[in-house]
Amino acid sequence: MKKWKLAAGLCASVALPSAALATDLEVTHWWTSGGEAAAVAELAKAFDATGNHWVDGAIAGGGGTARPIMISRITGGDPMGATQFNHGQQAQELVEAGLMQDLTEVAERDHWKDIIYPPSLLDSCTLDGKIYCAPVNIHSPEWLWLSNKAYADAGIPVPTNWDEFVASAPALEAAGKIPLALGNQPWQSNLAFGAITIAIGGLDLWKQINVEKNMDAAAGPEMAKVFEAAANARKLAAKSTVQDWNQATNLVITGEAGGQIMGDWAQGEFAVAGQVAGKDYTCLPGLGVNEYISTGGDAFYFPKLKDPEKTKAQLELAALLVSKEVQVAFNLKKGSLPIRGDVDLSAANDCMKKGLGILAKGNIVPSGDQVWSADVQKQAEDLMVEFWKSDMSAADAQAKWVEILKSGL
Amino acid sequence: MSYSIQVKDLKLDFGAVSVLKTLNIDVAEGEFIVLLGPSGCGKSTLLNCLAGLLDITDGEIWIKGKNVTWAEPSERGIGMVFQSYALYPQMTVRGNLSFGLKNARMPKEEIDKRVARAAEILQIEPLLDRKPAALSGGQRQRVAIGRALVRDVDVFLFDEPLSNLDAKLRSELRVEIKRLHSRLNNTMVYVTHDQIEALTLADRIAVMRGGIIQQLAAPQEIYNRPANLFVAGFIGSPSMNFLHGATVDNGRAFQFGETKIDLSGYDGGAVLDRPRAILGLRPEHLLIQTEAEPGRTLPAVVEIDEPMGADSLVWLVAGGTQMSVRVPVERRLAPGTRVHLKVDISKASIFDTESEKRV
Amino acid sequence: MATTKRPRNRMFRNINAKIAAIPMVLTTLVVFVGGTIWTVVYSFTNSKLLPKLKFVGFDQYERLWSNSRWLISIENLALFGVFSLIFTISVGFLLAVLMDQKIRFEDTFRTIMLYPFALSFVVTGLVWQWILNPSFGIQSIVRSLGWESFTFNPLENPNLVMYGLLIAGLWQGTGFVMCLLLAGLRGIDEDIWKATRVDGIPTWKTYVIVIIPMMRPVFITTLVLVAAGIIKLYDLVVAQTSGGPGNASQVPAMYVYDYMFQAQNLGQGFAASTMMLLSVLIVLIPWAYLEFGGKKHG
Amino acid sequence: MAEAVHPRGTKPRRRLSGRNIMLYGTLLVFSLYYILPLWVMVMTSLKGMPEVRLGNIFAPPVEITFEPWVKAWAEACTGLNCDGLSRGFWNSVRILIPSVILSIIVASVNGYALVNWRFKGSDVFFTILIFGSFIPYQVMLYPIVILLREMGLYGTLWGLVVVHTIFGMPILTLLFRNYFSSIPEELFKAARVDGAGFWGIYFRIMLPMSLPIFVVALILQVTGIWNDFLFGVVYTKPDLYPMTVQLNNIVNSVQGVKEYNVNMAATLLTGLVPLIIYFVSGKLFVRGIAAGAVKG
Repeated sequence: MKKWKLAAGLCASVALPSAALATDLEVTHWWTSGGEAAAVAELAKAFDATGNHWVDGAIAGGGGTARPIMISRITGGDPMGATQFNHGQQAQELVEAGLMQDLTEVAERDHWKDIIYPPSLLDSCTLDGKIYCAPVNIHSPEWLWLSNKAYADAGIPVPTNWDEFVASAPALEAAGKIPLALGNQPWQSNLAFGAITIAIGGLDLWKQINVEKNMDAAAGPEMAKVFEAAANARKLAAKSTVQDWNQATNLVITGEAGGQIMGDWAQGEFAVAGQVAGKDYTCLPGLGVNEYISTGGDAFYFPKLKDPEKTKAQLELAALLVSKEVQVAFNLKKGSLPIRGDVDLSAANDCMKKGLGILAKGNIVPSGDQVWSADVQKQAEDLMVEFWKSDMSAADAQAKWVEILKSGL
Repeated sequence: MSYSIQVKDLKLDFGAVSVLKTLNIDVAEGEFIVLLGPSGCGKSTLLNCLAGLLDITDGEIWIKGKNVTWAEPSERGIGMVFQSYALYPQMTVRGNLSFGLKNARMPKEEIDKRVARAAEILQIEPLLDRKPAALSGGQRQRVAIGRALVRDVDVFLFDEPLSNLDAKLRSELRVEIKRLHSRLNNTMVYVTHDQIEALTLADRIAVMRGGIIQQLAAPQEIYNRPANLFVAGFIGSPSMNFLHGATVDNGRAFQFGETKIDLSGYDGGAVLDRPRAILGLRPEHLLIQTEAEPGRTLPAVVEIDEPMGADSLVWLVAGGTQMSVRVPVERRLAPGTRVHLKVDISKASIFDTESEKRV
Repeated sequence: MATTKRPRNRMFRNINAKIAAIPMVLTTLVVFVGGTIWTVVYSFTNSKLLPKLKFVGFDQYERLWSNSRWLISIENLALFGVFSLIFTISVGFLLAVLMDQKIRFEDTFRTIMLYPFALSFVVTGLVWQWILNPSFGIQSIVRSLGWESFTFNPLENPNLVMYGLLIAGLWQGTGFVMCLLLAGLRGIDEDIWKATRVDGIPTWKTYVIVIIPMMRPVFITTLVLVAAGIIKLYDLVVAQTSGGPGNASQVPAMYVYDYMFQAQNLGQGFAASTMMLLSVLIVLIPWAYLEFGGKKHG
Repeated sequence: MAEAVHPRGTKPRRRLSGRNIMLYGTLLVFSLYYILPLWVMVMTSLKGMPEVRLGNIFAPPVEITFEPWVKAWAEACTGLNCDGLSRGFWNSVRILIPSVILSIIVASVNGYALVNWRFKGSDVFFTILIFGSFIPYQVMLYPIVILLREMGLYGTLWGLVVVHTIFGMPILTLLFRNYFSSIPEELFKAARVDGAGFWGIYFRIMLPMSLPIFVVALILQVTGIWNDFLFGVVYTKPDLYPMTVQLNNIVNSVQGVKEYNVNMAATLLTGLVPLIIYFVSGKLFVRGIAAGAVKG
């Protein structure tokens, strides 16, 4: 057995990380698509410039794959230096369990309360008056992305709202196009449904259901209309069989599909493909009907670490993420909106400017991540994916949907 | 008297099943004991207990005056030979012979000396550097015996060592083992189901059934005065003839159907009158004759005769019971011949039907 | 040397054997038994992201069994399991019999059949996703050959998707089963074949009546291996269909994983795991009873 | 055992009998089914993206390019790291070697103890172990996190080695137990009479007789551990991530169009180690299986 021990010792010594001069901070996230990776590079560049070192821990496959790994690492007692979560209820229990670094000190020093806009972003990071995460961007899912090429091929004008889009579908189909691109991943169906809810149902209905948790409204006739619209939309997406969201976006980029309901991160893909907003593609926030956007987004959480050097680096990174320069550089690449209203985004493209405009007007609603638990969201996703890919009736879907919302009350 | 092996109240249970039931055996030094019985009787199990390969449930085992009940097999001063030879296939014959000695950290010269001596005794010197796969069955078993031999122990345990060999080799090795015993004069415990081996080799035979020793005695004693019906039926080929009847006339006669057989001269205890009794007669203790002798013969009809080379077996029916009689090979009897069987009552056994014990 | 020494002696008898068994004992007790009990206990709580002992009775189970995705998952697994068992074992056996006919190039054939087993389910799922993709896989090839109406898109048809998974699963696993069964066939005494030939029993009948019953131990090992793989079915589905289209190819392991980690509802995930373990036990206990309880070893 | 590997069926009489046509025909059809995906993978990995998009996936490349292989090995990105699979390869090796060695040692000792040194309740433990092989890994993910945390092994190479050993144990122990029980018990008894102890018998008698089953265990473990993604990613950290994590990242992080040729090359590269082991030791595998699985 002695030999094995020796071999084991050798292996273990090889596995020891080499000591570095700068403080290494491992950052885990699930940003791996083209635009996303470019945006992360900006964060890393800025962090490395402070003399520390960004150790990239990208995990592909989206939040569903990455989150269990992150949570396991944190609860397993081997946390990373910083990690992405969607802000909202996702990390709440980790904070409650005392596993997360308190950022209040940095936040007060840098006056996060005054600069972060809309304030709801910071609220999501706050628990018992203390701040535990640094928001980095705002993502709004309620966008309709249209391919100008597809409409040119079909010989009809690019629609300006959801109703026109629905009306244009037969012409697109006649031209051999898929009217609506939709990936198979469950969250995409849910996202599309959310966007249709705001567009068709309107802000009041949305707030009644999601904020005030009015279950009568959820079961009511207005919501039934939303379900009918979604049922209609699923016919338009019937021929779309791709898996990932960016493959669906790619269908729009190449003009094979008319449009896609997707978050604003989709424009990162358009940008990587060298397309120009307004010329090659058109974006309609709130599906062009109700110009409201929800303000979910990503935030970074910092698990408690034993090494004080690392803690110092964590706080530096937190401050850096909220800083003006990083916000500009990151969000331009990512295609998302910055978390502060005081930055200059003159370099932003058409679509981003539309988003900024809506944000400035205050036409915002909290995101699903902020109002419902992950459990409710997952159940809703399961329902939506079933609804979008089967012939479940709108009424059935609505009834089930109400049941799911009730489980989260 | 000093005993080589003493088994005191040995019990062995496998879960709820009692495999060996309170056994007691004392083996004298230099004695050759054969454990004999049908398969499943516990004979091999008992041997494994003696070797320390099975942990017993209760009782004690003493070897050479030491309590070895919980000693390791190698500490008991025993050597063991197995049915399937159990030679280590990856080692040469020499390796096989010296493996145990090496484990005992014996000096090399001593090992070599012992291996050489064992090889000489068993005449396997030319095979020493071969692997077991290159040996014949007989050679393998010699090596297996050699492995016990080199240990220079006083007690040899044999677990059906000859059953994997063909008939010719079996009788050769049987003689060899006997020669070995007379040369080394150590204690041997030998398990077999073959009664010829038992009868030829043993100083004493322990006949076992159902985890119980039925009879422990010298071969002749077992053959002539079997303790019970089982031993009587198990020993001897062909089996003893059993006549079911009754003892009458204050135990002076055996009533079998219409025939009455006089029991005077019976070698045993008081016969008494028993409404149900069995008269056991070995095939060689019957004589076929043409005339009847009242009280000495019983009538029978020849069914078939089987010449077997040295002698001949005649199968007959007497009073509805099939019987066999050993006769000289020249004596041929046509089927259907009516004859009379003369009984040698001094060599017969009478069993009580209820207790199955010999009277 | 009195009998009083016995108990202590017994404790330390074969001490090395007992030390050597420690990893196994610990694994079974701590990981498999302990982990299972832990899972069952927490399935009665409303644990969300972190396990918490706040009991809610059978709530999680009620919800589980009224969840359509869970019901679909169970149905899918049953379908996949039954077909997978039937086909891996029957195809595996057929191939093993063919391989056992003193064929030429046996090594080549065996390598071809066995190599997929070296590849992970992730890889298997990806490759078959691609081959079955109607826009450039088999369907498009057949269409380009002139058969325009040819349709073969199992992964996009909710009614066929499980069979699409089955094709990939069989591709990966039958080679291994073939090897197991081939080994079993070759472990059968040549005399049996001679005996049946003398008796004039046709070959196919010999296989059915004599050989297969004699191969019971191999079939049991195979069954254990294949069934264990089926219950765990996860990677293949994730890689090949992600449970789609819709929920048409969901399986229980995915439900467990999704609810434990994505939905952050550990209680629900544990309840689903418990049901999976329970179904395993229901299948295995009678078998274990027959295998270990019925007859004595040694 | 060695003699158990020869074919048993009737000898083919004529080369082109109906029976042979059926026999080889069936085998060829099945071979096609098995070989097709490998063909597709290799061909695609040798094509450029334009050709992939246009062409027939079954057609050989018009113009062979090794670009996808280079890219998969050294250039493909996940997040910020654009060093392809090369990064994970050595990690995989580092995980593989101790995991395979430890899991095989533990399982073989288990099997040996279960056959030759049965103790009270050993059958119970074995039965539980077999149940264990049916437990989906996802179910055990969380308890194992807690376990490793308490052992202080979380996030370390040795933590992962322990996990692989635990989950390899049921099947391997089953195989070793079956194999060792096919070795005559008398051999073990003889060795005990010869004074060899637990380890003496294991190393001197059992091990030298067990090459075939060790080959089977080796193949199964190399394949399983090399292909593992879930444990590697959950129980270690990025500087220890195995190759499969990179594979997942390359395959799942789509940057615009899916680069199928790179994906296929990456897939083949990742599968190379187990594939080579299969090609090299396939014959021993069947022999070992014959010895380890046949006896119940």
